[in-house]
Amino acid sequence: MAKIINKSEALELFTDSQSIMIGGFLAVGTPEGLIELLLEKGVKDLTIIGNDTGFPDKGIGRLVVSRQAKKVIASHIGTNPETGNQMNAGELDVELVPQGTLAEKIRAAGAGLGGFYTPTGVGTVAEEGKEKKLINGVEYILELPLRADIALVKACKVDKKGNLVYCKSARNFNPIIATAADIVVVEAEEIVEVGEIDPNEVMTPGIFVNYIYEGGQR
Amino acid sequence: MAKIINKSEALELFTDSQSIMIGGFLAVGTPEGLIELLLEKGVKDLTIIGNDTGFPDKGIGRLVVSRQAKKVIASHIGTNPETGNQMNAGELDVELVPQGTLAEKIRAAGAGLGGFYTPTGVGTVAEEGKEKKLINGVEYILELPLRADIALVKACKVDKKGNLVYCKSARNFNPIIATAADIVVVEAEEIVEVGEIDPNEVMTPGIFVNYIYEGGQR
Amino acid sequence: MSRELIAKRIAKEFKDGDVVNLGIGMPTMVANYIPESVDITLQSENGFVGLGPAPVSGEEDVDIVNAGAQPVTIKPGGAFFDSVMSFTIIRGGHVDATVLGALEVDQKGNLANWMIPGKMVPGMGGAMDLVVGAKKVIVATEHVNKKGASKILKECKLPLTAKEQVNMIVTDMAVMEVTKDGLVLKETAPGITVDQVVKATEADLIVPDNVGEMDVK
Amino acid sequence: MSRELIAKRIAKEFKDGDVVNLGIGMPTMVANYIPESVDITLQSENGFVGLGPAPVSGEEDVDIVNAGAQPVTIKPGGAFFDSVMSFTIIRGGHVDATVLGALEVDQKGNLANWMIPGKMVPGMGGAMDLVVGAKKVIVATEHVNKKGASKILKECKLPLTAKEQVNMIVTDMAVMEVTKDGLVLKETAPGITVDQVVKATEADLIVPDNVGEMDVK
Repeated sequence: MAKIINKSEALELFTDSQSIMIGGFLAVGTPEGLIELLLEKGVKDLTIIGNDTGFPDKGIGRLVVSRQAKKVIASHIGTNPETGNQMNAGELDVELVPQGTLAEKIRAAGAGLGGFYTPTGVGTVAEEGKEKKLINGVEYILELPLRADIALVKACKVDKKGNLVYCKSARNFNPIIATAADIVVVEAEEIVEVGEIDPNEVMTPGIFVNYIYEGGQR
Repeated sequence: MAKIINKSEALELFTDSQSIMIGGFLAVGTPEGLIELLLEKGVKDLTIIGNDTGFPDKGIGRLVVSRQAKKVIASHIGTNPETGNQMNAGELDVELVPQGTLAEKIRAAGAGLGGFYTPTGVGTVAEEGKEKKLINGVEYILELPLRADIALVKACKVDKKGNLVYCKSARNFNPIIATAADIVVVEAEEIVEVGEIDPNEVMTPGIFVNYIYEGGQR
Repeated sequence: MSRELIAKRIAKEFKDGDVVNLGIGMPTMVANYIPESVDITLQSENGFVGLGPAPVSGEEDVDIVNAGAQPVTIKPGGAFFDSVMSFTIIRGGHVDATVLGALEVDQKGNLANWMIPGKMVPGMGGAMDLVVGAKKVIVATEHVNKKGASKILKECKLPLTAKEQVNMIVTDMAVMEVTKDGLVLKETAPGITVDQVVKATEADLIVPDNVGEMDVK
Repeated sequence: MSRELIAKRIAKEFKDGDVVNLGIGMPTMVANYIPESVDITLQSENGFVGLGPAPVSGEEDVDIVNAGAQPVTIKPGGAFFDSVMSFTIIRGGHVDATVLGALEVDQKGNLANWMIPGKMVPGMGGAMDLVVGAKKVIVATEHVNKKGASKILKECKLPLTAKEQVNMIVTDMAVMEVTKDGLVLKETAPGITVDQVVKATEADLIVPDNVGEMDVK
């Protein structure tokens, strides 16, 4: 059941060496308020999982610049030169995953699946070290589920039971990571009363959400 | 691009021996208008894929009673005694699939995946004839994607581009089958103009829909 | 009466905030006895959370039914979704407990509740996913069948719903827990002795020194 | 100028109703030249269909951007969705055509466009899924690189984006099609001869008797 927490309670959730999934696509739909808290607490050696590393001053990229990550799992790092620099200097471990595969790996974890076969990446470096299988004449790669200790989700609206509505293209990875972490924290532009979101329009049911960070409103 | 069709155009879509996915859960969210057309045209030897076989007088069950199916793939047939009778008499081939596996198999087809590993059914008859795999110490069954020639979808609202909104518990398998068939036909309670459905509230994007059957309104 | 007793006892198993899926039949009755102090969320595998009681006559909504196609309601704060999301919730470990009936259940935690070969083949529906996916699997069943034979067996003979997934068995005679060591008798029903339970049970029962009485108030 | 020419030619490849994903950069320009008589739907892998042109200054919505984080608009009849649905559309064969840039492309239809080892590793983003999933893969590229070397090779040397998935290559000099028999020269750009194309191409080019002229009106 979702619990509304303030800044000091939210700070308690972060520890060194956590694996953290963060929503957003090039910083659109990224919970910047929660990233602020991570910066403030200064936890180290994080494994950060997200679509990309945003920009040096926006989104996930800020945690790269602050050198709080020891590893990044993402599909794209090109918009944040700092990620590439740290990677080339051997200071940051970067695992690049095709975007659709990344989304599907996280979904598989959330859905209790052991893995799935995708045609994406066959014949490329993305297949290295992975099992392959021929199914009905087509070659596929076995991809395994990807979970995290904590997921930081950005919604545009949350009710006090944790039901979420995302807005426009800020939805992206947010509903997916909300299913695949031990602790799910939401930052929303608006916190509304139970009953204000039509059950038919909920995008992430509140049962997935552990905490609503009250510092997230626009 | 979705095209609105009348009864005679819709009748043209059906042929003997088709595999047909039909939305609904115990006849809730089942496109009864399209089932009427199947009954009227009398196409035979169908493979029908759906959550269940409804009731003798409601939902998918009517196509079992009319003996138009040679095979049914479903998770449950208990509410329609006729299905069991025909199965026991060797007149109907029934493949029972766990409900979550059925949904996931259809989704895998729609998402271009080669298959997935599920823990559901391990140690039961559901694993018979299937590959198993130990992943991180847990045993899983390999399940393959399931597609159909045609999907019959029930929505509560459709716009003229085919964007769909489902209502309440009538959603069930409808959005899933809409991704996994060569031809997708929708029957909706209401056909509205383009722009009347908020892009943020669309549940199935219109690009999945081929035809909107105009005889479906309540 | 014995069905009520089972439902009442199971209703005490949940804690505030739990997400619970109740099977069709006797398990559904459990909802009637949840203590007011405990706020649980009921999941319905046909596609929603926040299942509420049956509507008053005349207020049924044909699009709001439970997994048995019975008209129900949805509580404020509930949410509808499709079957893929429903089983993401179920298989993905987001359901804290499920309550299901049994044709047979055994001391290893095996459950058979979906078919009797040659007789009754309704299909597994969502049961195989629920039993594998829910964190806690509670079986609600009469202790013996209509012929007086134990339904709590050393080993299930009917086709299984899932292998070694049951955690707890609640009957009209007893509460039992499946442990690594075997099936442990935890509680007996009011007026039922340990001996009576042992005699009515085919499974090997581990009987600790202290066996409690089922709380069925 | 050559970029415009490529974009104009590719814009003629679509038919009414097509779902198309345009990569960042030159491929994005294709949208500007779609004939008015052809109604296509643009898909954006960050989560919507119905991508419209850039908004007028001052009307940007921070939550409506394309896959390159540029402000865009959504057309009436469009729809937003999450990344799983986005790649269900892409990987599941629901995109009719995709247009992508190339570092290298070869006569077997191999494409390399996501990294130069030791130099530039932006990541593959959604490209690997797009190239595998789209029904038709069109590569938009200059025919030769800045050093004058052919980008249309016998065999790609850089890490691949996908193996044997490219169907068509449109450059500032030519239109080529990847077939079972090899790479076929279909059209030359206005003012460019077949010989010039052959000389500028490292790949083995099959030259049919009739090579058309690129329609770039």
